[in-house]
Amino acid sequence: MNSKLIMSIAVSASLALLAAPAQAEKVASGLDAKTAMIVKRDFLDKGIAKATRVNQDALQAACSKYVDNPPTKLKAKLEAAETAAIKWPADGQYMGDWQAGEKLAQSGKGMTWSDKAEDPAGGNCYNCHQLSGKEIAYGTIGPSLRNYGKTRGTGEDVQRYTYGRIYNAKAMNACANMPRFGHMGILTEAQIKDLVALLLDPESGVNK
Amino acid sequence: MSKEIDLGRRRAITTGGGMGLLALFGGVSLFRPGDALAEWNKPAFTSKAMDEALGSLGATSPEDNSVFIQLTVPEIAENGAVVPVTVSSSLTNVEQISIMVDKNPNVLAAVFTIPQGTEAMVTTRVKMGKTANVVALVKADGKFYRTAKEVKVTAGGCGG
Amino acid sequence: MAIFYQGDQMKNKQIHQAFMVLALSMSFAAVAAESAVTDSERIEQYREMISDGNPAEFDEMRGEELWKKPGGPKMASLEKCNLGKGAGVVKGAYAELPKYFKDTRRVQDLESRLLTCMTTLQGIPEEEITAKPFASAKKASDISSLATYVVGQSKGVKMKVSTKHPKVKESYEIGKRIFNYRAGPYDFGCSTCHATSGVRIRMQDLPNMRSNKKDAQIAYTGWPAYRVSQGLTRSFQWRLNDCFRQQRFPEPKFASEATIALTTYLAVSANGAEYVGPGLKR
Amino acid sequence: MGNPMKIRAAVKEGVTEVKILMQHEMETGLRKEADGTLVPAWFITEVKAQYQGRTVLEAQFGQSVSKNPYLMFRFKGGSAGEKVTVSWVDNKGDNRADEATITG
Repeated sequence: MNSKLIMSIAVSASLALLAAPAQAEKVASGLDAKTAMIVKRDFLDKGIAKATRVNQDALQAACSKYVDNPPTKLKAKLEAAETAAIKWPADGQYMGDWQAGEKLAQSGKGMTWSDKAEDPAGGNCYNCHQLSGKEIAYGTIGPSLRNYGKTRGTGEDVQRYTYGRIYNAKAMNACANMPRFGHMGILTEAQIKDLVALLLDPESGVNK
Repeated sequence: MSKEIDLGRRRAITTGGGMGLLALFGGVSLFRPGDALAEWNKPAFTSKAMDEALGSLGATSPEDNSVFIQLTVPEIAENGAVVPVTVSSSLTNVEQISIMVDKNPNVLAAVFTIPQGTEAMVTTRVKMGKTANVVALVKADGKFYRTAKEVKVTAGGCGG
Repeated sequence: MAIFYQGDQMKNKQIHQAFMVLALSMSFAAVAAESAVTDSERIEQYREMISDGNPAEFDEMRGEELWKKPGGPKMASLEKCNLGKGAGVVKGAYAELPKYFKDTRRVQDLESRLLTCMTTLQGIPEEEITAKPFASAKKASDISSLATYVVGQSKGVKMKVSTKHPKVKESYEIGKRIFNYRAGPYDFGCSTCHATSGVRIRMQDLPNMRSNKKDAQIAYTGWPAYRVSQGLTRSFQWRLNDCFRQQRFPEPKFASEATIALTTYLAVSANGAEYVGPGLKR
Repeated sequence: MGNPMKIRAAVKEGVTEVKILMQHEMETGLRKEADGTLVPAWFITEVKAQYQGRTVLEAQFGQSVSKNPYLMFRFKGGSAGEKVTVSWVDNKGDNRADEATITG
């Protein structure tokens, strides 16, 4: 075998090595584009759920593209943007009525195409979290929040942190499963305060 | 079968009309006038409270007995629309098995007549509006026995 | 968003659990046993108790009649419908769907293929079928009952959906992307609930369909299913439709490319498992 | 006439086990439509199972029995090839009768 041939094999091999990932990436981005086209075409308005809901914001797009694991830098950038957008209560109060909070936590309703615009949205909390000891039908997608206030205390820093976490869970973890209840207008400021109270009030079932 | 019950059955047929039609269309019915069941126990099935239902079944003070009655129900029901219930009894001469749900709007769900030669065991499925006690009532040798078990009816799915 | 509940067919585990419960409650450690039975196990026990006598069988009967009876403007039956294994072959057809069909030049799932047959063989206008493709308490759905019949004919057949055809491969890849597609006011995607093992929503265990083969198999092969909470037999297209409703998405068009792609992704993930539907669910 | 039932009857060691699944809405009369109107009560009131002209089970149902009622029971006797007949009537006077062959 002459050296020229060896050389050319080596060159083509290294080219192939270079080309393979580039090609794969091209295919992948082609599929991403095709998926976006299909989703935009095949999802239609129904009731209050308009077709435009499939249009992603920067955060949704990044979490989808990177399958909930975006590069560190991008993740930090997304979290910073979400944090900056949190609207804190003007009155500086974070706690509402824990009993109203319990009711909200129980409800999984709101914003589906079978709900009406005027139907109040629930907090969906028990779908994913353990809260009051009395409710045995709780989900485990999120961490248990049993004794949340008891273990963390009820200081203003904890209140503020909790408010922010419910308002926009993505400010702390860009691709968290939890919806951005305040940011997306799912719950009102007063409702979020009720949920903060549910978690922190010593009288709440969460801490009993 | 008493004449009175027979008459009741005939009345139901004349007023209902459905069965007459069926006969015309050639439907096979086991519910021929001369061959009727005991009449549907309306007072018992429309009872709103346990005592009332027991009274209507002629079982005012049944003996609590979980040894001779086996009541099998799930501890938790994922959905109240279908709650499986099995009642069996080791008592001799079991004539009747009834199933009740203490917090349902109509507490009595079903009454089974067990003829000679049929095992004292039935399985069926009942609806439960919320967490409540399922009560099994067994009549053997003319005497009533009862046992109860709680079934927790939970919120299922995402509730949306 | 309890979309797919884990199967009712975990008999061995059941028996084992029942034995454990029995053994423990008979022992002197009866008090300790109380807490040894988890709520998830109690739910499994409930499912086992209702697994006998599935009303989906009535929908299978209805579907079979519809399949064999001449209907539509052309007064034709569906007995010449090609579900991928040749005209009229129903046995085992569902276990190989979705598939690429030459006549329509696209990948089709069972319901979109039934739609093709109903429109071409029977002459029923497509809009007439797609206007209300799902059963309701008031009105049964023909296409849905037909689907129940067809899937029942794959009972006991191993799932083998081939991705050899480039179009099926592409459909799978797009389906995977739709599975991970997060959008809407809640930022939900299928993956929000179905990409982690061992979690539940309320009391319902959620199968991880992204990376747990067994979960994906149990979930897929249990649908279509009779839902006791609704008293209706639900098709796979309905299953996806209601997922998207709870994801707060707009409505996916019936038998659209998006729903077929997602079905391809999920069906391929279930390959190798025996099809056991139609199932019986909460 | 009501919709057909599914009946399975199997004999084992001299005892026949019968499983019945009926098709019926079993409306309680308490459920409301979306527009608030009450859905009238409509449910099976009586069920009867017979083997060789002999009644092997009688049942009376109230509104609390689940939609598409299910029943399971056992009686002594029966052999493969013989028939078990089941019939029901509902509160509107509709009825249905079906039979099944006992399997071994």
